[in-house]
Amino acid sequence: MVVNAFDICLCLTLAWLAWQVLRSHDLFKAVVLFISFGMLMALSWVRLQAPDLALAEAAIGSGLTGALFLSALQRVTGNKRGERRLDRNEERHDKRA
Amino acid sequence: MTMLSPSLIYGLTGLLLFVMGLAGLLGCAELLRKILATNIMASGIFLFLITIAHGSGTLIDPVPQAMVLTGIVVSVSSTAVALALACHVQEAARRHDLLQKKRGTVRR
Amino acid sequence: MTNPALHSSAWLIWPVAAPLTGALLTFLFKDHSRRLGLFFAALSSGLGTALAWQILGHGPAHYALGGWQPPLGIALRADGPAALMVMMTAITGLAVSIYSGGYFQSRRRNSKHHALHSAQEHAFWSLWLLLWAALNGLFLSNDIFNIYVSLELVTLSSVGLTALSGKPPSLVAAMRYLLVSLLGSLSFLLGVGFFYKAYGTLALTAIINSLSLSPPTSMALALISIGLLLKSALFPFHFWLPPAHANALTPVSAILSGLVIKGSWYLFYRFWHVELIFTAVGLVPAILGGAAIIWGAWQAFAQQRLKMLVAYSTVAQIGYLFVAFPLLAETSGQGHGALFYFAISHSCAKGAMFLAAGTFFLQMGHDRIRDLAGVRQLLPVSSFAFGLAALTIMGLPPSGGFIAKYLYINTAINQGLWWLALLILLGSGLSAAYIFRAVSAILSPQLLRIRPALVVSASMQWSALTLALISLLLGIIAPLPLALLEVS
Amino acid sequence: MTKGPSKTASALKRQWPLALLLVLLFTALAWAYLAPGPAAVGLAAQVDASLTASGVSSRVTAVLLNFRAYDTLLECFVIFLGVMVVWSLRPTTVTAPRQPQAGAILSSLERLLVPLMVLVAGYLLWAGSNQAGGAFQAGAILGGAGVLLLLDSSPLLARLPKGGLVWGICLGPFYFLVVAVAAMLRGRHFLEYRAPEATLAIVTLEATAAFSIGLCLATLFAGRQPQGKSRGENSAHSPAWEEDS
Repeated sequence: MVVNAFDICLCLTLAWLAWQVLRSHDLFKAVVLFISFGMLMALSWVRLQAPDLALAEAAIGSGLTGALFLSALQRVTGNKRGERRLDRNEERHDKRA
Repeated sequence: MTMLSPSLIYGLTGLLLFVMGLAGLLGCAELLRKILATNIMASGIFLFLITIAHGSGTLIDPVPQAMVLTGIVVSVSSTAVALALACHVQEAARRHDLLQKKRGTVRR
Repeated sequence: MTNPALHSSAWLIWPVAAPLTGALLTFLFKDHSRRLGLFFAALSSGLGTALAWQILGHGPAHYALGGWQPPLGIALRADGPAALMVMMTAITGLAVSIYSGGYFQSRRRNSKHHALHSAQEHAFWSLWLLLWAALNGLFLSNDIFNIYVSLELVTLSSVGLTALSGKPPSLVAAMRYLLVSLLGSLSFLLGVGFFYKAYGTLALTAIINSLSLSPPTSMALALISIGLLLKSALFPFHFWLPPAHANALTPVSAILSGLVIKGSWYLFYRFWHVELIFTAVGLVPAILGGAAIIWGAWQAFAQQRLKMLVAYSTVAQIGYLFVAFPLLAETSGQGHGALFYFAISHSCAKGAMFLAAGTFFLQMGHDRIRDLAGVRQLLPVSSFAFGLAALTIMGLPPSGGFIAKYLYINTAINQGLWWLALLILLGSGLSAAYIFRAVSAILSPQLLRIRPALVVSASMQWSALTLALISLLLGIIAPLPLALLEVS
Repeated sequence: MTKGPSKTASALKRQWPLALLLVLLFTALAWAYLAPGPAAVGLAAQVDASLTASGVSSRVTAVLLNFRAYDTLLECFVIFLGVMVVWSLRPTTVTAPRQPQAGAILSSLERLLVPLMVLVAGYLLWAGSNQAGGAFQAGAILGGAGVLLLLDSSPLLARLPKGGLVWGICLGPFYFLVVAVAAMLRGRHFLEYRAPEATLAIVTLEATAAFSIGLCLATLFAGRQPQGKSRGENSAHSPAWEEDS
């Protein structure tokens, strides 16, 4: 096997995606980028003749891990929203008092 | 650059991802981001291990591949634990803040 | 195997398999988790002791799992040090288990949150048994990837145990512990990859025997060492330990300080037990260890809470575990003896100390050192246990700690490492200072103003005392453990 | 590969000592990777030589479930442990069971997808013995099906008895232990099985492991122990940590 443009592109995209995951301001965006990162990782493993692993990575490493992150994110931000509501209620309460 | 084989490039990418994940783990403040960073580190290591399977011979070595499969499951398990714990930590912090706030208003 | 002295023995798998089964069963049968937990703790302890006895009688053993010899398969391997570690886990583990039985019962009796305490106890038993299995697996495994999997088991179960109390400080500590530990595991795994690339095998003894320092193998060793140092909380990496150990439930603190730390330390020992490395960077762990001794003692002295004091004392004692690495370089066996003697007596003494401190906490509702004065009248057995354990931590005769420090200083002087001997003396003085602060409060003759009813059970007091007595006894029966250590 | 370090440096402007350290680390790693050292041939040839005795023709499956089955045994316990830890974290809060908006699209998608996913999982399991696929992939697909059901708050999972869930989670590791110890009772080593009966052992091991892994993954996604009626009672006690040690 020789290196072709595809390999190099894939590697660069992987590194770029990882970078975006770490620095994007929005956590939701980071998680979505992470899922696509996992998919590309699976693609590179197909390229390295490891289809078993590509399947596992796509299903577990990218899919399920991504789902876990999304649900955790929802729980955290959902709470933030709840907190805001609680604060507002408290304020109202204070004013009335 | 004919001496470069694909496995070499992917191996280096794996190491790079490891270091980038480390940067995220040490440099980012949010817990969720730190956990994402450990996942990126793990992916980098897995990529590195898979390139080892190509090694020197023509045969592909199944042992590193089995290691990666095991590693993926271990990693998803620890990610799930970390995420659950992070949610609890943030909830605890929120409750603490609320408590402080309440105390503050009472004092006022 | 290449070494004809090794014999194959099925005893090696049982200290792992028995607690694993116990973890599953306690998880399944929620209503009987205490009885099942105690039964499997006793069983695992007995099997660990049997293994040590076997090794002492018949020499080192190995066991090819699935009948596949390495490098294709995974083998377990037990020599003297490994058997000693399994034995240490058996003793401390059994005492902590007996303590936990009474601990959860007392807590439930004195609280209105029955459901909550039952849930905690249920989770405790299955996590603890799984941790026990993973530790035994760690001590006995001879395959570096398998060690990685066992390390992850140890990490996740210790994190679960740390977070069990549910208090915000312990949750935060557990989170930090998990992140540090994950970093350590990943570093270890990358090192495993480098080793496999270089040697084409995962068998630890094969790798160590053919080790030669080249860029890839040095990198592997560095990655593995850093990973293990992170997990053992040696000085610059110690920041996560005190909050995690001090805020956990009492039996958990004893387990973390007494046993879990020793797991990664033991692995470090196995990787570094090569003369080659000492010539290159042998002094690095010793210097870090020296810093840990002084920093940990200093911090322990400044603490206001008893459990925090004991936790910082662990930071200092981890220093002793690493400071002796230069001693392993030349001499025949005294350096090893010192190192392992310190490990086992620290495990018993620190376990006893945490158990006693937790008893005070449960009885008094706090662990502020200042306000503990007079506790002796209420809890004479636990106070006595704390005092006895303190003897070992300070290294006074006739305790196990004294033997360890005597061996340390003796070996250091024989090798002309005067600074090391002085460092160990200085460390002993510092530990005497902070221990004295705690002991003088606990054993003070001051009378309690109010005498609350006793809420702790007898099993909690006596298990701590037994463990403290064992740490003392280690000073008297020194030849036996040292003989076991010689088996290799 | 000059791109990597410079990227690391550019993005961590405020933390340049850390960036510098990491650039150095990457250089060291790359150097160790490229530098000459002992290079081994790996275990491919040995795996091939023992493949017929392992009972399966897929090399990765042979390594995972026969040569290095002990790793896989422990790994089943790792994922079981994950569930245990997540369940042991006390619900300290009154907020937040997710409120899934079960749309019509999701429902019909689910009706279509879930049986399909179960079928695919079965196929992967069956294919695993001689080509790509195996217990983990099948388990992951099953877990995905479980996640879909959870997203829709399908009554299927709610109706599942809690005891059944606990037994299902334990089934995989438990069966693994049983197979391992059964081999010892027949005078062999722990986890020792050889062709021809190895095939049966491996297939049943994979099936139970896939089932439990799928269940564990779905449970991890759900995030907390299904508590039925006792839940209200537990969350009412949330500040209990304030009183005890």
